[in-house]
Amino acid sequence: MKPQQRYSIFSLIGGAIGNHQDWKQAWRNPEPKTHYDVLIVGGGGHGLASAYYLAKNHGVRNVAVVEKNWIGAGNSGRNTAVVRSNYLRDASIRFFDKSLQLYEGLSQELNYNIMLSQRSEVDVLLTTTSMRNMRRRSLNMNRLGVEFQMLSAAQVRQRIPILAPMEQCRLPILGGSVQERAGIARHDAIVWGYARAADAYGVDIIQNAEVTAIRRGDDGSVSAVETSRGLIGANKIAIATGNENAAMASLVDLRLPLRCFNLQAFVSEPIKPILDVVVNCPDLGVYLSHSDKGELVIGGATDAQQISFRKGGKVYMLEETVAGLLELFPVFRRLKLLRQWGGALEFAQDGSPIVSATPIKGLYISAGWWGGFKAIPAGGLTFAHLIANNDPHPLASAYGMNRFSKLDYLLEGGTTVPTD
Amino acid sequence: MLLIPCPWCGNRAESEFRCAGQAKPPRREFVEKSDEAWLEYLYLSENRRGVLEENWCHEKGCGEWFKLRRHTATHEIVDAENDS
Amino acid sequence: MTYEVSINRCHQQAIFDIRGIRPDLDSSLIESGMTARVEKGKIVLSDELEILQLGPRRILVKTALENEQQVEQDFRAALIDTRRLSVVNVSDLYLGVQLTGPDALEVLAHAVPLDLYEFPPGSGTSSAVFSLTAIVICEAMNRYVLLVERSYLDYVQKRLRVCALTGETAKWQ
Amino acid sequence: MSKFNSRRLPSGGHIDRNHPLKFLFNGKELSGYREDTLASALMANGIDILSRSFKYHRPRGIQNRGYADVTSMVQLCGKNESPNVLASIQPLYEGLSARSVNCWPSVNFDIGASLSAFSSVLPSGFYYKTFMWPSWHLFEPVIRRAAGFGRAPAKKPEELYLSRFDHCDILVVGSGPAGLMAALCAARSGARTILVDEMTGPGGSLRYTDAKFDDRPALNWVRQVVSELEDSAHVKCLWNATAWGYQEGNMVCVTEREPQHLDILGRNWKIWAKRVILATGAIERPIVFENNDVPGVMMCSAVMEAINSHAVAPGKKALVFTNNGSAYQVLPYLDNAGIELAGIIDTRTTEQIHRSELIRDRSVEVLTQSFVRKVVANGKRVQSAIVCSRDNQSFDRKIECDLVCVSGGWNPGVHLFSQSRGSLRYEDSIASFLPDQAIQATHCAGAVNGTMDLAGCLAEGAQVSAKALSAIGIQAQVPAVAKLSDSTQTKYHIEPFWSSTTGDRPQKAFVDMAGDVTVFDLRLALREGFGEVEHLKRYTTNGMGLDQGKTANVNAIGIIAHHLNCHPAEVGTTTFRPPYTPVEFGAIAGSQFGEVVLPYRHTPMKNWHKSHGAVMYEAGARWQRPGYYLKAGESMNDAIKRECQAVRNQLAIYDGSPLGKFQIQGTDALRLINLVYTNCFDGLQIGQGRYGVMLNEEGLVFDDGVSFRLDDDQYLLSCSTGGAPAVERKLDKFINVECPELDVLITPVTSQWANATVCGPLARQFLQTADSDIDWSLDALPFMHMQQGNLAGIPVRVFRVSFTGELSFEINVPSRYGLELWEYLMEIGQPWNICPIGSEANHVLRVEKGFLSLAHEVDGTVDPIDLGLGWIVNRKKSDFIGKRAMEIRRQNQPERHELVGLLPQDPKTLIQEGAPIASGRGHTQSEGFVSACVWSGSCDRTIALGLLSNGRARFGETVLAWDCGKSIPVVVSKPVFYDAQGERLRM
Ligand SMILES: Cc1cc2nc3c(=O)[nH]c(=O)nc-3n(C[C@H](O)[C@H](O)[C@H](O)COP(=O)(O)OP(=O)(O)OC[C@H]3O[C@@H](n4cnc5c(N)ncnc54)[C@H](O)[C@@H]3O)c2cc1C
Ligand SMILES: NC(=O)c1ccc[n+]([C@@H]2O[C@H](COP(=O)([O-])OP(=O)(O)OC[C@H]3O[C@@H](n4cnc5c(N)ncnc54)[C@H](O)[C@@H]3O)[C@@H](O)[C@H]2O)c1
Ligand SMILES: Cc1cc2nc3c(=O)[nH]c(=O)nc-3n(C[C@H](O)[C@H](O)[C@H](O)COP(=O)(O)O)c2cc1C
Ligand SMILES: [Zn+2]
Repeated sequence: MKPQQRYSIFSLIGGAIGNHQDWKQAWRNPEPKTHYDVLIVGGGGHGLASAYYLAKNHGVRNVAVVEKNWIGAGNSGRNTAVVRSNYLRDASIRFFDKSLQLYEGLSQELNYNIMLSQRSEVDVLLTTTSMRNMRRRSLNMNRLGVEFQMLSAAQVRQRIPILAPMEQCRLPILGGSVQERAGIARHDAIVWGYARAADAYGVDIIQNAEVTAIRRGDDGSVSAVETSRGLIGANKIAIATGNENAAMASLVDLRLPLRCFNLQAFVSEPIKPILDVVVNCPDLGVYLSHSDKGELVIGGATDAQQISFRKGGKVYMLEETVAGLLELFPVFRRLKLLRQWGGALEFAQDGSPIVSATPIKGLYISAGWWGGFKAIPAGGLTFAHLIANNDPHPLASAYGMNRFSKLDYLLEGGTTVPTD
Repeated sequence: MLLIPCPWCGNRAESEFRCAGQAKPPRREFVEKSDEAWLEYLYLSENRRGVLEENWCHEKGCGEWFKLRRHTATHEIVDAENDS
Repeated sequence: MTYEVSINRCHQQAIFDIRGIRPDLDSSLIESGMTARVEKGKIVLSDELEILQLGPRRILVKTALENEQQVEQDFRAALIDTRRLSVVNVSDLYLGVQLTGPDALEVLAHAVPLDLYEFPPGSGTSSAVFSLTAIVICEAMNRYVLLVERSYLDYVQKRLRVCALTGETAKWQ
Repeated sequence: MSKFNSRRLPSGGHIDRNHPLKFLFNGKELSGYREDTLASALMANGIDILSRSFKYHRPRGIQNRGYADVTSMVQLCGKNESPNVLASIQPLYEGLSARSVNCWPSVNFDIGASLSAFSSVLPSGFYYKTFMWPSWHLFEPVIRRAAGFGRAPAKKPEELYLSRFDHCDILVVGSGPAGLMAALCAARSGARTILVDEMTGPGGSLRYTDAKFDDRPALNWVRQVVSELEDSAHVKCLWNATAWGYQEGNMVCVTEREPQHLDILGRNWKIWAKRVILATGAIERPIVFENNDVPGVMMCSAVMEAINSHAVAPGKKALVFTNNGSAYQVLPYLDNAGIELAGIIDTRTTEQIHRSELIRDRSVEVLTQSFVRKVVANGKRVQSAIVCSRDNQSFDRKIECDLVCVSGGWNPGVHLFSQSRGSLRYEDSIASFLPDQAIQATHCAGAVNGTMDLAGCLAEGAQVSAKALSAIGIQAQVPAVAKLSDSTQTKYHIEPFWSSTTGDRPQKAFVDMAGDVTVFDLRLALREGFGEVEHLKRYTTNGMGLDQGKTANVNAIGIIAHHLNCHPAEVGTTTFRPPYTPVEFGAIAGSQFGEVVLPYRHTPMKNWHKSHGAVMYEAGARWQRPGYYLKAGESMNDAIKRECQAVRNQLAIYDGSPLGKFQIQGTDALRLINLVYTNCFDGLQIGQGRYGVMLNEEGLVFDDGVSFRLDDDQYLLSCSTGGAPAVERKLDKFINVECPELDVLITPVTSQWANATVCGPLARQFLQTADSDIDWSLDALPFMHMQQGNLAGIPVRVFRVSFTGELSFEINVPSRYGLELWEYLMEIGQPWNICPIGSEANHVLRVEKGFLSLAHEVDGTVDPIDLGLGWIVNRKKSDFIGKRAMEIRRQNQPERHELVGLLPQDPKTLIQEGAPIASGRGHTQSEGFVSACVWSGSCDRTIALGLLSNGRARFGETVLAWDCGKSIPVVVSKPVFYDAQGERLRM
């Protein structure tokens, strides 16, 4: 099935002639049915993509995505939209690069312009430690045929001419690294594009319905969810609730090594193009890109001190990130902050995600997506595969939840999540 | 930035403190337990909206350790107590 | 216009970091006759010593550098029998930077989150100075001393001078 | 008369006519007066168009007051270059230079405006529907260039920003009548009070109205109150200071722009208040109609300000269009400015209109139940308005005018209240949102609270302040409220009327001027299913522009409610987030800039190193340490080679001061050390030391170092430089939380000690020539032992520890003697050719020995057995940190990556650190990685270390390292290339 209405320049012109009166709803707003084959909890990117691939790849179309607010209200609607695949471990590289490949064809596939801008991400490196880390990543990625190169300090400056001059730096730029295929995409468009495409396959997107309980049948397998819009039955239930996964799992007494920390982001006032690449500086804890709309979109380090579910930010974290920003770009001192917000990021103990079946029959979970915007296509693809076949997709086989009891970690960040 | 009630110093800026995770019974109580219980001690901690009891230290101030009860969604502090 | 304040390094002093398990600290202080001389958050002068209780389990004693050895010996005699007390000579760990002048308080407010209006002369506490741990002492009206870890001294002093608008620009050499 | 100041009124206003100022706009020299804003000066000069709009490049001018006047944005040029500055808040100064934004080649003739021709294919969200084929990358650059307004400055400003803390009892935000009364009450009651206002001076709405208190201009009263406040020692007043973030902990961030008495660009105040009183007033909002963005359409309050404060007549013939009573206040101002009144268009019925004296005595025509359908412009400015009646929509009437004074009602400034997590409610009687339940210690007074009359604002300010004071136990001294002279105020009485157009056709009827969002766009989004207010915002970008919807959002909510046939309360607001108005990044960072952006740490020998050619490295935990010392004509590699040779063959010295150190004392000191290290420290003699590896509780290597026993119950534990802060925290938590039963005290003493490490085969002979009472002989001071004594009159502790594999003496002295010791050793070492070395040489030497480097081999996945340190893991010990986890992991993972030596087949090949080792077709099978690779002078070849799957069983095997497309054969060996027996370090 395809969307009833194709989007294109011609349809826009056509629309203009008719004063744009004929545009259809991007997705329906149906009443929940009493029963679905698969019910996905959470209308973020991962939930919606999973629904789409279930319908498209596995022919499972009696599917509902149940969302407590509006779709995209979670982290998918508040992230800095960086997509890249420069990871260290083999399993992560393969998974995230698949995701990037899917992104590359996504506008066409969904018939929705997700505005993927592969403008490259340049890491500006100021310490030998981060040089060493990035070099190791780059060498390992190249072995797997995924492009990610080291840069000299001069090459970094050439790509980012407005960087602080050498003599003004507290920490001089030692070099950098670049992934040419990395970039940004429009965060909302991913959510809306998958929603529209899933809807066209008949997937029901049910908003303003919070799942409050998971019911189980006599054999222990899942049977239904209780929501603020009533009871909805399902053969299989898939949890993809962004930063509420621990709470959802606890509804069926499942405890997972997940923790939520605050991450904030902010945008500057809109200005004319000044930065053509995504810049990331791990040593100063800041990264940024210049959006197509004109604002600089800036993110910082996670505040991994306190467990937090707030969507605001702590002012001392803002100060640190801004100080880092200005250290790289002193010319931005007079530029103004326009809006600041935050989100709760969910981390699993080893920093890698969980895409896993559970000890409860019919219950699946996709969790720990702290940097998971870039992972939405592959996350959806592999989660759908798992739900449909009850068998992990080869690309996500390292993400099973039973790895924790064996302490068989897939460590990405270099260390485990701080335990204090 | 919060003002945190240190049991010894009174209200002081959050930036002087360190939050060191969920309050759990002392380590020795788990040493003899099963692997499963040990792993739980190791990596499971409560991760929910609501009031959690945590270990906090007035790290840059008097150095005291105390338990703080804090709401994870509003960051509101319910109370702080020193158990020594 | 700039702030009216001068920011200078202090002469090194002898400093002892006394730590104890709480009841032990209290009782050994009693034994040594020092209890009467500690007061929470206040610098108490006693003979040659300036005594500052930083926390329930931590006391800092300062004195002129020339008394260093004498005081160290006295401490050993008075306190060391109780083994559950630790007296460490940290005279080289902390260096002082002093802010004096009518705007000292205003400049210091750029560095520490304390309510300096509730911090009269004679007060002392450990706090965050530009996010680093340091001991803040109000010696007199318009005079503050920060005891900072020696290795950070240049940094703290420089940054205070930037805040005091002494014309020092933040340029990296 | 020239056009110069053509609209300036001959008298009146608060401008200082004795101080004319020259300024530049788009390169043209103009003049104004002190106390003008850039906006008023431009208006006075007859300039209508300030900028071009975001999407359609429509000409825009002054519409509103202060921060709500988003269409007045310009680029400030010159020394203080700054983008998107609102002319309405920019004080005029001599030499100011500004340019229009978002236009080319000029604001009056803008090519981009031709985009309007295509506007029918550019409805909201159009970009989601097109530009997909063949690729977005083809279209993106064009879109990007069109987006954005001003330009980021090309140069960094030299002046500083500062950031500071403060505390107070009462913080009052807003210095209008309500805020001034609140502050006065707090001040008189002796409370520590801070009053802030974003405008350049106090008064709020009293600054532009002609209200009279006790028959004298209200501004006199304002001045009197403020001088009382400023004279009180416990009160601070900050002008030009925006409270932009209401944070948790009742902390409010306030940014003061260019504080007058200091030479800085701005200062951010982080103020903790026991109580916050928000007296932020209200913002006048427009009514939406076709072409409502054309220059000449202005809010009534903006017209009043222009006339009353700045003595500018913003037009010649005015039409008033309103849905509420406040608009009628503009009438006497128009009279004063000699502006002809073309008529009053009121959407309300005759009964609803309060016939105050303001209209009673006029001959002017009031068209009730009518609205402005659209205005017609002569390209650049309003020419006439098309007016029609609400009951008879076909009745159209054209009214000539060059100024339309609009009032769509007032939006209380609830931003900060909402940021503080307080809830809002929709109040029908004012057709807007009001503060409801406060969560933090917050109070509201005045227009922000929906109190729209001046007398009410004054009274409420004092009352609310009294309430706030009593909540913190301060007895309030409530000041008397001044008597208002004949109130020229009208009854607010609003009847909601949001928009003249339904948005069925793509008219240019703007809801959000900042983002060019029209009613049509909102309707389209609704049609496409984006009915949730947050979806609507994101799809249309309504409220996402420079003013964050200050004037747009409530209108948008009203329009949506109207079309969804529901109550605005059901639509709800989007989330208010900081900042209230844009804040300069510089102010947020404050003094964290340049050299002092991050703390740095120096050893006492820093200056010596620098003056001897040291290239300083960041060595972890912010320490600066020599990486190597360059001599004239040397390359870095030469220097490293020379330094290595000195250690291996002669005599070298390095500054080891930053190494982490902790003094541990207590009856359980040994127990603690036995718990934190994997090996057993029992039986250590006083003066003896032992190497240990520390794991985290996950069983993975965390740090390493040597601990010495100083006394019965006293140990000195050392750890890596970079790891020291983490080790300190770990130990502190461990003894206080995890094992509170331990009777032990820890004092971190890193900076207490400076350390000069003398190493090399000649080290002992050399030190024996020093003036010292230390017995340097092997018997007296064997490996892993220490001695105390004096050297050159300095008290020292000497430790026999070696990280280079060579005979080595770590000489520790109290830091005050560090430089003295160093210089002494250098002096007596001169005949010995003593060579100072840095961390690079240390790295080479440790690789030769296969010693562990946390930065290289330890990537958070290895345990000590992997590193060949199995001998250090005491399996008999019942417990140590990480033991349990290590065992569980090993049970599940028999095959692990193990530390090995690697010798490239070609002895000259250097492999990059981090290169993977792989086998299988296409190198897909990962087997480990090269952790370090150096040129070893001692071996006269390159050598490497690495972690290799099952490595220790594979000595002698050749494996392939993958380095940038080349696969490099390397031979696996034991991870030690020099003095395998360790004889030299034990000498
Ligand atoms: C500030 C910030 C910046 C980020 N930057 C990046 C980046 O640059 N690149 C990147 O790759 N990643 C980034 N991330 C991470 C990324 O946003 C997330 O990993 C990703 O969006 C997760 O998608 P999701 O679908 O799992 O979760 P979400 O998008 O959070 O979706 C979960 C949904 O579940 C709903 N829900 C929760 N509980 C219930 C319930 N009981 N019943 C029904 N529905 C429920 C929620 O309302 C929500 O809509 C960032 C995150 C933040 C906060
Ligand atoms: N007649 C009417 O219908 C009507 C309608 C609305 C307002 N008013 C009049 O407006 C006045 C309201 O008095 P008031 O004291 O409540 O408000 P005000 O508008 O007089 O003063 C508010 C002040 O707060 C400042 N401010 C707002 N937000 C700020 C922030 N975040 N940081 C710093 N400063 C900030 C504003 O710049 C302004 O100076 C009364 O005189 C009232 O009569 C009348
Ligand atoms: C990539 C990106 C760009 C954004 N650009 C803007 C912007 O230009 N203007 C704006 O007001 N908000 C912008 N936002 C922030 C959103 O308005 C909003 O704050 C964020 O999505 C979080 O939602 P919330 O504030 O409603 O909780 C942007 C957000 C993202 C993720
Ligand atoms: Zn305290």
